[in-house]
Amino acid sequence: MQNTLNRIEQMHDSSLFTAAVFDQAESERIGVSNYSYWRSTFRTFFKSKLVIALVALMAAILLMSFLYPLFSKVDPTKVSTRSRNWNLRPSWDHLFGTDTLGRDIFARAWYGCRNSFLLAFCIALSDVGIGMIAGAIWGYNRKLDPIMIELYNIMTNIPSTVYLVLLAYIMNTSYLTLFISMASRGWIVEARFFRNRILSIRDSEYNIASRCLGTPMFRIATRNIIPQIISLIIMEAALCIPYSIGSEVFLGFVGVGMPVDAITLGNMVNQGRASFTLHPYQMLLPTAVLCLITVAFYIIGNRFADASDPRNHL
Amino acid sequence: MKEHKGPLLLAAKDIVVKFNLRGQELTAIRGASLDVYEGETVAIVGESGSGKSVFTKTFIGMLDANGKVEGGELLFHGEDMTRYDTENQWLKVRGKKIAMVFQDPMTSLNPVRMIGEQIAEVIIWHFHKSHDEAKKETVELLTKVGIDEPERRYRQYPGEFSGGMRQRVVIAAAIACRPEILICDEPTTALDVTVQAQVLNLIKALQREMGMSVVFITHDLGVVANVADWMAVMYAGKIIEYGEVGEVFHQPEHPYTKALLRSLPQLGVKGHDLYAIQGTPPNLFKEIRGDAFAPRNPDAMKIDFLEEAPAFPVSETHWARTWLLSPQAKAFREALIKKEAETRSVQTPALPFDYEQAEPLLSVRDLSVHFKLGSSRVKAVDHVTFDIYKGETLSLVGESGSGKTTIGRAIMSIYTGNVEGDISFKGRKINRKLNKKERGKLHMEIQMIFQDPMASLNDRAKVDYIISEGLYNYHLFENEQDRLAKVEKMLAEVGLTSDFMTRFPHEFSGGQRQRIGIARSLVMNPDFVVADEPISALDVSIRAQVINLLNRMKKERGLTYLFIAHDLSAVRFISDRIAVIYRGRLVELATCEELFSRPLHPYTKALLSAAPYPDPDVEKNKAVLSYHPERESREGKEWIEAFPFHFLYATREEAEKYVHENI
Amino acid sequence: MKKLMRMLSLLLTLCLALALAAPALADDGAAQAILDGKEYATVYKSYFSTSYPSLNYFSTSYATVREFATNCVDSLVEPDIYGNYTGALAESWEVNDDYTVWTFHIRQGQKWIDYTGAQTEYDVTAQDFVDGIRYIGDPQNGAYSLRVIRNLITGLYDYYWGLDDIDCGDDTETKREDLVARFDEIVGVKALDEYTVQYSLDNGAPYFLSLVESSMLLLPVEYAYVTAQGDDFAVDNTHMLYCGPYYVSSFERDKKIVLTKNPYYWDADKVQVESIEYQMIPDGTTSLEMFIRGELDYTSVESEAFMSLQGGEWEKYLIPNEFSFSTNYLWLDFQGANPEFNTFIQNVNFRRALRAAVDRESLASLREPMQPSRLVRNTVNAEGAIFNSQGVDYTQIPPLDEIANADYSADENAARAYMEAAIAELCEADGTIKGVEAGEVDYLPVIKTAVDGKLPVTLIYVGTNDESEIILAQLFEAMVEEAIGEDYIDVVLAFDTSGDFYDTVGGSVDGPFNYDIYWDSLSTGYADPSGILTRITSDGVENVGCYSVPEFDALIEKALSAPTFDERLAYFAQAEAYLLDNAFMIPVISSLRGYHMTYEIPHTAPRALYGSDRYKGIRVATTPLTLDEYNILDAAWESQRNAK
Amino acid sequence: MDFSGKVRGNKMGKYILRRLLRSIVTLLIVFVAVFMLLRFMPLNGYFPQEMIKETDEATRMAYLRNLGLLDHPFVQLWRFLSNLMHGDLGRSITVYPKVPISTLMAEKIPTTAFLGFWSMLVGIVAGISMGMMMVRWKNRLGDALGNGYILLVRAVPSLIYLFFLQIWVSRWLNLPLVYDKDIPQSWILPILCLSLSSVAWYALWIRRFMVDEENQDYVKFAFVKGLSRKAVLRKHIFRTAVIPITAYLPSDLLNIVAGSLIIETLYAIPGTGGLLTTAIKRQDNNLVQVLVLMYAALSILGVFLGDLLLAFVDPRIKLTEEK
Repeated sequence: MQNTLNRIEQMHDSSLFTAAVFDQAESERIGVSNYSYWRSTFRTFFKSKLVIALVALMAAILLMSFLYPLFSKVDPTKVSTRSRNWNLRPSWDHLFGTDTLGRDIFARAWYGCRNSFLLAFCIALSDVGIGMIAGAIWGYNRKLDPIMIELYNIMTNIPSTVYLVLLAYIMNTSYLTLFISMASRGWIVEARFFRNRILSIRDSEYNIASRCLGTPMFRIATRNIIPQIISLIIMEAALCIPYSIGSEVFLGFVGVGMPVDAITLGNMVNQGRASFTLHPYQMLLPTAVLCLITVAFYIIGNRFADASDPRNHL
Repeated sequence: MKEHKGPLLLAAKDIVVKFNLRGQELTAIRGASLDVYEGETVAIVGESGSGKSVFTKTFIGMLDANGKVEGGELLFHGEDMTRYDTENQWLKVRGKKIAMVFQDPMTSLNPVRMIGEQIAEVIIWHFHKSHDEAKKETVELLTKVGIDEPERRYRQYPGEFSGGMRQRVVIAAAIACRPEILICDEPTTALDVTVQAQVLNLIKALQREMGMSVVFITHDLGVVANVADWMAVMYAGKIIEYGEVGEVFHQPEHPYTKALLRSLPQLGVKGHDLYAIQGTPPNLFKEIRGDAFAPRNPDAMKIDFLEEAPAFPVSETHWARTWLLSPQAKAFREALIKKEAETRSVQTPALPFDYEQAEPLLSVRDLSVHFKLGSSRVKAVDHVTFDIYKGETLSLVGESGSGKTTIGRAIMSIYTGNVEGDISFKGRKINRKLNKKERGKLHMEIQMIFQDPMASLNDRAKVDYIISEGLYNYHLFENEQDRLAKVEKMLAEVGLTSDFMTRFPHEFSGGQRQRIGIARSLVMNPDFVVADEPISALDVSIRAQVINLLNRMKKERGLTYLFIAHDLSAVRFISDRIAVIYRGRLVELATCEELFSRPLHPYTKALLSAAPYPDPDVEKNKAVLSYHPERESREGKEWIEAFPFHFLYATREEAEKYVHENI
Repeated sequence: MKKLMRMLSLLLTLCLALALAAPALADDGAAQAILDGKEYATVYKSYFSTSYPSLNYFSTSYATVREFATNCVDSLVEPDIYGNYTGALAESWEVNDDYTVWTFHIRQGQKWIDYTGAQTEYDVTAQDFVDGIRYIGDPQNGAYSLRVIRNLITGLYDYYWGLDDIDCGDDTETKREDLVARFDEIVGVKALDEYTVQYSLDNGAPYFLSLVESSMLLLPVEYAYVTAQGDDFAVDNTHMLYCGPYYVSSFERDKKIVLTKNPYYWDADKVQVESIEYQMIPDGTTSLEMFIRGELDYTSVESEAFMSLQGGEWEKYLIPNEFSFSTNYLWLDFQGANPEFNTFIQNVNFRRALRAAVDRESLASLREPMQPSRLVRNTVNAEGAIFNSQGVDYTQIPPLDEIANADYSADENAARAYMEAAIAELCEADGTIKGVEAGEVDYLPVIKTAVDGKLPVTLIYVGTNDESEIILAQLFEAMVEEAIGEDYIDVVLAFDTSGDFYDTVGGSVDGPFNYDIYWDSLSTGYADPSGILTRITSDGVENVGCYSVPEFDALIEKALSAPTFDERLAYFAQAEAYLLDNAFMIPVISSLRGYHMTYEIPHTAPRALYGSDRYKGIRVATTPLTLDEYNILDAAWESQRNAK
Repeated sequence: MDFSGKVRGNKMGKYILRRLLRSIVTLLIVFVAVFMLLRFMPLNGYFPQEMIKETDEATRMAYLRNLGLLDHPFVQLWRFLSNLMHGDLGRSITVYPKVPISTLMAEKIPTTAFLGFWSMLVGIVAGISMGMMMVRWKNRLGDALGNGYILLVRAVPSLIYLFFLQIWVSRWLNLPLVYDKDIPQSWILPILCLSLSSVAWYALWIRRFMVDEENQDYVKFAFVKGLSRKAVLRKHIFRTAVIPITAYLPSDLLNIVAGSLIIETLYAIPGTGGLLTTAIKRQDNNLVQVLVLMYAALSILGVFLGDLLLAFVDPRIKLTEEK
């Protein structure tokens, strides 16, 4: 032991054993952790190559489905009166072939994508938007609780088909009807989801602190609540898209979906189904596009959900 | 001088543990060593993030998935456990040879399985015994850890047990295989003081009976003083001082240990600042050069910043990693000791608050608060009456669930509809429907400081906004510049610089966050502040900072505090009067010194006796009182002034009895 | 012209078939050889595609139920395999000279049987036929498609509406029971004795037997039983009685129906197949797949599926469907709210332009891609349905033959030429339509759109929201705009999505008229043109477009009061020709759909032209029938029929 | 903490009673809303299209009047409710004219419930095993396969894969294309198809709950006790994770009578699947009423029973009720 001490003694200059200058700032310099919620979320999100590929693909499909109708000269509703132009197999002229009346399926697919996307976006927007607002009101008002829970139980437990059919039937088929019938149900699920989140935010200490400071409701919403749930909003909206596209297909099958002359992916699949044995491409190609979109958004939504959970920020 | 009781059981040598966190490497343990001898208790003391928990987790191979032991040896029965690479090897040690008890008994047990099963399964698993045998042993174990009616309790679920009882069950499960080492990871932190004392006694008794070694992890020096034979002080992933408990307490050598002991409020002098450790603990993402504590040590030497000190022996049973023990630092050290002695001797306690002249600021009359829980109504606060005088600090002390926080929140008008009774501030009733103006005025006059610095700041808002929130609400500034100036000034007052303004709360340490929280409340210039356990979530080294800050603010701004706490140590230092609350009722109210010197109510006595005191000599010989009233009855009880300004809630006979006992 | 070509091609095909079957024709034995070479099954497995409500044959609108009933409740007469009427429950019948009184002699000793096949206490008597009319005469029983019968049988109209007035509360003086009791004196149907029933008609009906064949409403019913059952009557097979060649022995709602041979049937020897099993198969592709797997004895093959089987092993089994008496036509709205169209539609040239613009073969190829010309039909009444006493097809009676054989779209420029003629009459030189101002057309709830009062003429086509209808409409739009030119006409498509097409668009003379053009069909229901033509006079119930054609009405009047059946048909032909020549309605194609595959031997069952298929005498092989076999058997049948 | 059994029973009884009352009120509201809604639909909806063409207005009115459909809605409501009290569900109007609805239900429910029950069983067994497999091999192949399956079933519209399954799998395994109650082979595909989504559902939630539980302290404590991963998974994580699932079992069980529209159409199953859809489309008020009442009652009862069951299997629930 003594030896080591001696050795150390020899090693150091005794001037080192005098008072050092104390730096207040240095002592406070914590370790600012490099953690940033959004940066970590996106890093985790984009860590997977699959997600990058899907996001790129979806961006491409989205872009294409909105640009194609603007720039293409092919009219997706152009009917041929000559039966020789009907039901053509895929070729260079018609990449996806033509349908029963000689309309170009490739063009229809893009128009269909655009319309289905628009519908799905609207539904996502309203579901999540209304759901969030309703959830907030629900979360903030205890008296509403029993009513809302009962409403939730009813709306989620009566088979959704019944509900959709009833509404779609009362109101005639159109984009608006489909939108209303789907949006009028979707919000309650979202509302409950957001209610639970908002409830925990409501009772959190920082929110109570804001109340103690007399912060008005509006600022509480914009400063305390929305920033906390924005990632949930994005995720729920992403997951809404496959759901609404799927519902569109189902309602088409039941016969209360879109007007049949509307070009949507759901309609294309349902129409193609009738001629599946003879012209499988008429169903398969739109189906492939549709599945690609639903699967991609499902994965993107779920991965984003994982990524936005701070527990996964490793 | 003290010898080890038995042979060396476990030797951890230069353990290095690294975590991969968000793509960055964090060195949680930077070469820590510890020896555990048979039949002894070694306590590891450190603040959160010091690595004490991670360190012990390596003993049973339970590091999180992103952590890895990167260096060192872990010798147990001659085997280096760091080389274990299969789960099966660990299964032979874990639970059987080395067992562990976690901090929170509420979550340590599977809520949907009978507690008996959860103990018996260990026995069945490790000793391949039949169910009946295991059950028999389990019942014995339950008896051993002090659970009545073990046969019946066997079939109950954790939900039917109180926290202390659950911790007993957890301990029973941990000792079911008669392990050689029991690691207790802050086993009493989540418990109330009175229960804590009982659980500590149980652990000590079991250790004695079974001859186990106990590794005790805690941040509470009082607990260390109570249980440990040996103590190791951990800082920034390293053990910086190790020794026999008495020696370390009486003659701490490392500046950190010293500072830690000095900063305890029990040792503070009323009316003066506590000795406070500056700054915040270091960031383990970066490489640390020299003594990790040096940046926070005002009396650091130059060498502390350059090179890490070796373990200098203080005695045979005590060493510390500080250059102060180096012969070359002899002069510096002596000067230091002299300086310390001087500062300590000049402090005389401040005069007690003068209640004869005091005018009440806030009056609470017959306050009751009830909550709906399922279909039943629970009274959290039950007819509570007290006044707070202008300029005083009234502390509200009680165990968790006693209703103390509820009172605070009721005063803040956080509840609606479930509050009965009157709360008046400056003579005006405030628990009624107020108009916007009145409410605004009230918000400016009454503010609250919250318990959890992590939860009480909105982590998606910048510090600038957080502090300005109140200013925005009532537009308390002339222009943007004025606002910034106000925020800057406030930050400076709580000891933070203005460049923190643009940062987010998660970039700060707990203590810094709590100071931001205080700044947020005080920027409104309130007259009255409800401080809801503002220090209980903070690390020991930080607490003094915050206590000093609160005291300074009180002095400078003439504030009045309602200080809510469960911990008597800080309360004594900070408060003028103390109100003890038990199950929603005030049971005793007196000035600070009066209460400590002459506690009347048995619950107060139990509370005082159970509070850990950071001195092994005191702690090891203390008797813990307990208060378990058979039946809470309010019949005949009233609010009695037993001594001047000393109130008591009891029947006349009881009061007489209590007073008699104290004379 | 085209019609001629078609006839020729048909003839050619026939010749080819005959040539193939030449050896058979030579000794008439080839057909017999095929029949002898087959093994025969005793079960016939068929399917139905829509779920049907109950088995009540009086009130059902479901073809499936009508088919069950036709085979389970015997009618007075039935067609033989050549389509000539022979006695069924009636052994014989006579009719007076002006065809207003028909008397039937009922076969004796027949009993009603129940669903187990056991005979009940109830005999089949003349009264049962009277009670059938009694049942449908009560509005509360909701008889389906009652109009023709109600307007034909003496007194039934008054009886029916008398009861309805009582039910509505319009007539509070008469008691319901009293009126019901007076049924026998009011209504012209009488049981002369236990086994003789007599129908008295308001107008002469030489076609009455075809009505007996096709209408469910002239079937008998055991009134005592019906009364006993109350609302439960015919809700399933256990709540009704049978007297036909089969009875419903098993009934799984929406799944399966089994008809079993009635052992007590008077003609039981002729019934070859022991039981007929129907399964419900809602999906079109499934029935085809099941036929191919041998799980069904019959499947219809729609055009798409037909194409997919081409070139495969199943190609040789595809047999073309024979005929359809239903005609698709375009209804024109003469009182619509669209001022542009309303101005033009009154003009015969415009109507002819539309008629010429529709390429019938293109439309037909949607249903029959191989031989679309088979479907083209220019007349309302179907060819092959009505014959005069000389055996001349009604559609070939002058002047109707000219229209029937015309090819309207032969001249590609015809449509535009007609349109230009119309424009010359109706428009100013700058293209403004005379007397029409810009405005809005309100066809809500379907569509609301603006018109500018200038060329192109806006034509609003309204269809149902059905997929095939939409395709049809889209093709229509393309054809019309192509043939007439987009500068002259603008077709706007609108689809009613309410599901109540006739309610929102207009299916009755009283309006609404929320369309300019829509697509509909009429069917020749019995062997007389009156079935359709009397309904589409200017004040006819089917004249939903509300045209006013006095010339046509006058000819119809003449036809109805014509002394002989041949003269009657001649007047009818004149009337129809007038209507169609002026294009007041535009027939387009027949409703015939595609092909079928089957195990059934052709022409073994009664040839039911107007009513449902009858299975009495049907023979089912154990192997599917090839087209070759079909052609040979068909030719043999043809020659035998001609021989008769 | 100790309550005598009597007190507990009493409290529980009160709680159940209150919940039941609330449920009945909700049921009534739903029912009346649907009832009134149906009354506002156009009258022609009561007839199929061809019938409208073939009959005149007066005939149709007479028919409707006879069925009591022209009476005031409240009269109809009262009539329905009073009949209901006598156990008379009424008769179908348009879909199955005059067929007693009770007969209809007695015919259709057994078929649907039979298939539904088996598919539920398959769903639970396969779903839970799959979920456990996924947790056991978390982030490895088993997990990836399971996730892929869940992804496909949940993201791809069911109509699409059900259609392909029917066409291809039936050909591949040589199974009958349509359901027949006498041919057991024909049950396989419908049951399989019916269970596809519930397998995914159970697997997903079991996995999610188990992964959530994995981070709980008690699981760490179980590991610290020295139990192997397999034992911890089985004895601790699964036991806890399966509890929230049980709350859905009654709903699931009751909903087996609801059937699936798509699958029943594809396989020609004479069940209840498409019944409500058809009834709504055809405005068969009586049938819709009964069905809506039934579904609403089932769903509310399901949630209610789910809560009760949960309280029964989860020792945590009772306590929060009593504290």
